[in-house]
Amino acid sequence: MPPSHLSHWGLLITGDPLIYGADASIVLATVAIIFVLTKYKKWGWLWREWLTTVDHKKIGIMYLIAAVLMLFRAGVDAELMRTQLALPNLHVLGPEHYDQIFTTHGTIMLLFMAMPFIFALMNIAVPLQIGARDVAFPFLNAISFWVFFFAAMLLNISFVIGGSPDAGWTSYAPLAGAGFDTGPGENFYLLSLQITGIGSLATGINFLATIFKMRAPGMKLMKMPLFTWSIVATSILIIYAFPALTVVLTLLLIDRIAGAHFFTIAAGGNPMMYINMFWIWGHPEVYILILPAFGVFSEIAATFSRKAVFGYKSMVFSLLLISLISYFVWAHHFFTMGAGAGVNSFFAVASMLVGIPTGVKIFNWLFTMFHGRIRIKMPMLWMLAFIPCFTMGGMTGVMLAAAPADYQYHNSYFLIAHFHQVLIGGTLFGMLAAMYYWWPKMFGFMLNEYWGKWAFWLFNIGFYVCFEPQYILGLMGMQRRMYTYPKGMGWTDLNFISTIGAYIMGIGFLVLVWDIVYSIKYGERDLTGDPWDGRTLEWSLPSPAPHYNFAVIPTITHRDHWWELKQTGRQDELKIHEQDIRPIHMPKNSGKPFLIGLSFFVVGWGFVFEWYILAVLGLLAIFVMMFMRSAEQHPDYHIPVEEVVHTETALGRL
Amino acid sequence: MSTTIDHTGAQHGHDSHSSTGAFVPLEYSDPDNAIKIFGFWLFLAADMVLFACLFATFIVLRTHIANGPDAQHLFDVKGFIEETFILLTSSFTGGMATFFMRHRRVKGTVAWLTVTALLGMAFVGLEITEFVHDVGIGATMQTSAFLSAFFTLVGTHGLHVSIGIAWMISIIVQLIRYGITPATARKVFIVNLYWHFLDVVWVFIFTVVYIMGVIHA
Amino acid sequence: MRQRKKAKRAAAYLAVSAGAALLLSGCGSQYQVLDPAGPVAKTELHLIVMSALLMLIVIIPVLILFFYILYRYRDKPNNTAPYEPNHQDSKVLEIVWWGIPILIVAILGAYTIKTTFILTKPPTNTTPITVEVTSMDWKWLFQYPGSHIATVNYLDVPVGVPIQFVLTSNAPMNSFWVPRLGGQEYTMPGMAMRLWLQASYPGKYYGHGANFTGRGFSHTTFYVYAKPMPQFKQWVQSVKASAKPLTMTEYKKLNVPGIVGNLTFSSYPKNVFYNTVMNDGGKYMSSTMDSMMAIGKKASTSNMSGMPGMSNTSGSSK
Amino acid sequence: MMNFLDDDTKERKFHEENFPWKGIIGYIMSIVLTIFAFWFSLDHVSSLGPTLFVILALAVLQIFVQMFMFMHVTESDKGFPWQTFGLISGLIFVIAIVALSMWIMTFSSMAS
Ligand code: HEA
Ligand code: HEA
Ligand code: CUA
Ligand SMILES: [Cu+2]
Repeated sequence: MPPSHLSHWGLLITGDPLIYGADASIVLATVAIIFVLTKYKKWGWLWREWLTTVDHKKIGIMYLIAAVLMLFRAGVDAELMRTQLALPNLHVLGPEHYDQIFTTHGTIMLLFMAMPFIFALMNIAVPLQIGARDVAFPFLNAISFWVFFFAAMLLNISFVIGGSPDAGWTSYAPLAGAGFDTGPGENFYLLSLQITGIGSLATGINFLATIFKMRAPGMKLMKMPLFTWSIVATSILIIYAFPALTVVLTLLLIDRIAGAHFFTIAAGGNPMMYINMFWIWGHPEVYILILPAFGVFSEIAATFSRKAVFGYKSMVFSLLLISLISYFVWAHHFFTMGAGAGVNSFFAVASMLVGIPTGVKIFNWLFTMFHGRIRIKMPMLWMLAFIPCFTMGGMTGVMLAAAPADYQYHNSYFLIAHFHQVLIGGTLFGMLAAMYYWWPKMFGFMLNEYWGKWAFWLFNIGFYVCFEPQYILGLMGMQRRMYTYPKGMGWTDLNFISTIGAYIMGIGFLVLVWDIVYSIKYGERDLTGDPWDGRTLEWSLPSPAPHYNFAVIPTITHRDHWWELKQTGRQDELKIHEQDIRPIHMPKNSGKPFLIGLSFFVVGWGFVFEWYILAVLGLLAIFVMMFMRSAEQHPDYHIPVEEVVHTETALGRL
Repeated sequence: MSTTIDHTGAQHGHDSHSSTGAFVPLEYSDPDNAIKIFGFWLFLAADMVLFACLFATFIVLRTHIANGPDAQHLFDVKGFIEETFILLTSSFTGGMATFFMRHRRVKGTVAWLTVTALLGMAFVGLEITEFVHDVGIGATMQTSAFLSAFFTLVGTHGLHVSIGIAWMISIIVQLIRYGITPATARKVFIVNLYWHFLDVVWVFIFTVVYIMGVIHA
Repeated sequence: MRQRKKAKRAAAYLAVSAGAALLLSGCGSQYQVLDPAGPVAKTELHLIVMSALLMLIVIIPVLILFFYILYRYRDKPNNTAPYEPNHQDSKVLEIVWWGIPILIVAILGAYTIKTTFILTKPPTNTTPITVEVTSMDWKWLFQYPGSHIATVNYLDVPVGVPIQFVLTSNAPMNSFWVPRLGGQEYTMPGMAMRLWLQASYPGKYYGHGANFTGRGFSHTTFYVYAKPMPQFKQWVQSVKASAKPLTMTEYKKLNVPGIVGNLTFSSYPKNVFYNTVMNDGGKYMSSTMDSMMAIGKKASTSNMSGMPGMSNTSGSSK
Repeated sequence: MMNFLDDDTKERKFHEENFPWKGIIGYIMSIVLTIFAFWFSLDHVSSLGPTLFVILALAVLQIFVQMFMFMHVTESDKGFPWQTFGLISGLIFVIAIVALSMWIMTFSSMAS
């Protein structure tokens, strides 16, 4: 019989302690930030050094901070879900809330946690690795960041104003169409994804242009570090996948606010086309999330085994092969749509094929360690945890790819377990490994190993406790996206265990945050610029690198150039001589990217609540700023030789 | 271009463009420019996928006419033939603008760009007329899935063309003010890349949407 | 050293016994997917087991290699293992780890394709019965075109007879899943999808919507009662005799989003299933037309062939 | 293949034209192809299947006309003109999207 809470339909978001809590914490945090900035007179600093920066390293740091904050936000969602599911028939969350929370959990984790985390690493490492002074389009890079940032704000604010989206991160029509989902919640999803998608696309273009056109002399493609190669593959996927997201979101938005019939049930609309097009983007998207992690692991495995990467060429080839094949597998997300045995067979086999190049990478990493000398520092520890975890997750992926078997796993907790195992064991472990690895390069000090290990073990053990039981739950017939479940299905024990695991992970995350806080205070300084005995160019620079990166652009002769020089005692080749220094051409800071991001927020807001005048004003503001930018005659300046000399002398490099 | 300056985007070969004495077009003369042109090509690749998705949607929905008109009854053959020749011609005039730009002839460049923009306006005008007519007979986006897809695909192309026109005008203004410099040369080149690309998209629109629409319902 | 070995042995013992316990208890009916009650689920379980074994062939060596390398090549002061910082290529090894996975994928792929095609056909040759399934917000309507009765949130089926489910939705898409009988298939508005299932033993089987449909989704449970043919026929007779009919008004009431218990009806409005499919876009889907026709032709006891519009639309598919 | 990947230091030559031959030829070609497509389809020269094939082939030819005659697709300041790689891979994906979507959406129903 209908539980009472199913009878009311309003989208009022009052009367709920959760929301009040969120309201209060938002207000408190805002007040606190304003207070601190004012008290210490930091507004000017904030604007000059951060909000207007076009420096890839600072943009990277801002992405990183945003990603960690979003990990927390979506992690709290996860803890809430697991609390609700700990026991049968609980009512910590009603269905309305639960639906909103798994939607925001999935959406934020993928688009506002994992993506910015990846962009953080790209920004921080790629220009340094290829010997460039910045990315190809620094101004555009800043726009990408602010567009992402304000899109994230737009989605997060929905929790307290207007209501969160509640149709899943996949947001299938017609459930998410105007016919079944009224109110602004779903609009928040559509607009925030649309806006951040624009930023992601620009980032993909930016980095591909950077890598193809701005490498230091001598760095042929086959001499590039593997992380940079992984960003080539990722950028290609971004460029070809994100337009599909743009289209599918636009069409659904047109359906919702203009009454068109792309995906409605009426007037010939075809909801299956939504599913199809969503996954044209959605599947490549999950490889966009994993490939940078693969790149990171290649760097770390080599560095901490003191050995060149095994099978460099086949590492490169497999990256490119994965991005190619990943475009031909999307229908494996809807094998059960019944598109025909031929279709299912094609996409099943294509999906399995991805396992081959991925496996090659796994074996190459193992053989990078083979005959090496493995130092287990924090980055390596995360790398080591990745191998078994991701391999298992990939294996269950291949099991899902067997189409008729998927009829039994689809939308069950088996699937939930698969994708958390690859997303956490692959992407998140990779991002955390990279954070530990490049942290000294970003900030000039190391993260503490003692607390790092605690965070690591808690997070890892928590992971297995949380997600392995979910495979079995799936085989026991438990579906995803149920806000509660009945007694007597045999699901109780495993759910309870899973919840305990989630809590352990939560504690692990808190320890990780503590590690950062502790290290800011007590962290060991990195004075050499090369704390890990690194192999690639970024480690030849001081930590943190000066804002122009390289006073003199080096000429590259080897793969792992820096390691090679160290091995042969030729570090001096990278030493800077005063007579080589020239004025350096750099882009100026600009407030426009921030304002453009803000305008996008206004546009988004206007569409969410269908206040079109506001939306049009926002769009106009964007066009005006773009036009002003195009008319700007001197968006850049030169750093005079004296200043470079001065900086380099202070760093002790002259 | 001073060779004593290290450019952000110019670590390699920044002073080599004239070393062999070979012809290098102005828009490529500065390495930063070459990067921007490459970046724009990448944007076009992405835009291509965007249109592919719209085409796929249209093809899937083209027979879903609900209670509205079908393609055969809606499309005006004469109208889209006109539109086609106007746009093809504008692609040619855009190409001429690039040619004159490469010969550093400001007046010619401006003139050809102006003709191109005018042809573009004529195209958009015809398209708006067509849409207004359709809406007048009750064939709107809300009528059927077929019409939703039709207006969105063709409208997206039209929007691209309109943005191209505004962009061209701003470049014409800059050409008049600053003459042909590496920066304006690059802008002329890029806007024409965009323009030719839209021409290709239109070729597919008239083939897949219009011709296929009128030859079989 | 010795201590560590002991600990390892203990761990190994634990792992093995845990695995064994799982496998043994895995035959309990709680592990629904692993405990098939019909030929379709059995075929799928075969593929599942086969794929799991193939994956084990890979994962075990990977894990062994991983722990061995980690142990052997640690950076310890007096580690005697060889150290070759430039050991970075091996044709033979590369061929091995491109080759073996290709082989495994070939085997699994072939088996997958075979199974995919097998499952499009009825599991056995016995004359099938047809059940038309409509997912609504948030309930399941089952219609028996053969006997013209209808049920909500539960259904009875005969044992040993293939059942042709014809699936549609007149609300957001859902997915029809009875794990012990076989895998799921989406129920979509404007579509008539077909799914073959069959129960081998009498019993009560859990079924649930598997695709999220909004607030009431967690309550889209239904049960399948499989009984021997005579009892099934008896049940049909008693429904026909004692239940009330499903009127159009009643049907519209069912359509209102909400949750209801089990319901039984002795008849239902003519063509309501067909009209639901067609009005929601089915008229554009040539395959839907085909499958509606096929139901008319194949299902022995169907009343579909007499439907208005069937004969003149079926030819238009291209 | 690996050599081709590494060919990014060689200076490329651009072709300088004194008369816009390419543009004019390109324009004529595009007009001719279009007229041919209109005539072939609108005058019902052939039956439906071949017509579709012919007009699609003509449209593909038009891509090449624009690419080579107007867009200078092979030009690059140095090394390999990577945009051609971008366009070719893009075309693969475009064809994949359109063709596979059509295949999926025709729903050759699962059961028989
Ligand atoms: C980082 C993200 C990530 C990654 C890397 C993967 C990797 C893979 N995924 Fe996963 N997947 C997701 C994220 C990811 N997935 C998400 C988020 C969903 C669900 C979305 C939703 O519905 O909400 C999903 C869903 C999903 C489905 C849909 C299931 C369903 O909805 O019913 C399928 C089906 O085929 C699938 C398959 C695969 C395969 C074959 C791989 C392969 O790439 C794995 C390759 C790796 C290996 C195979 C291991 C290493 C290989 C060897 C050691 C060599 C030997 C290998 C062989 C012999 C094969 N995934
Ligand atoms: C990178 C992506 C990513 C990551 C890292 C995670 C991390 C986690 N996920 Fe998530 N998940 C998804 C992506 C991800 N997930 C996606 C895409 C979906 C599908 C959504 C959909 O269906 O639409 C999903 C769905 C999903 C479900 C299924 C919901 C359902 O279908 O009903 C569950 C249930 O257990 C779950 C759990 C968890 C847990 C416990 C974590 C843990 O790893 C989280 C660890 C915790 C933290 C990092 C923060 C810790 C916070 C605190 C310490 C604060 C303490 C506060 C309290 C205890 C209240 N996730
Ligand atoms: Cu499902 Cu058409
Ligand atoms: Cu996928």
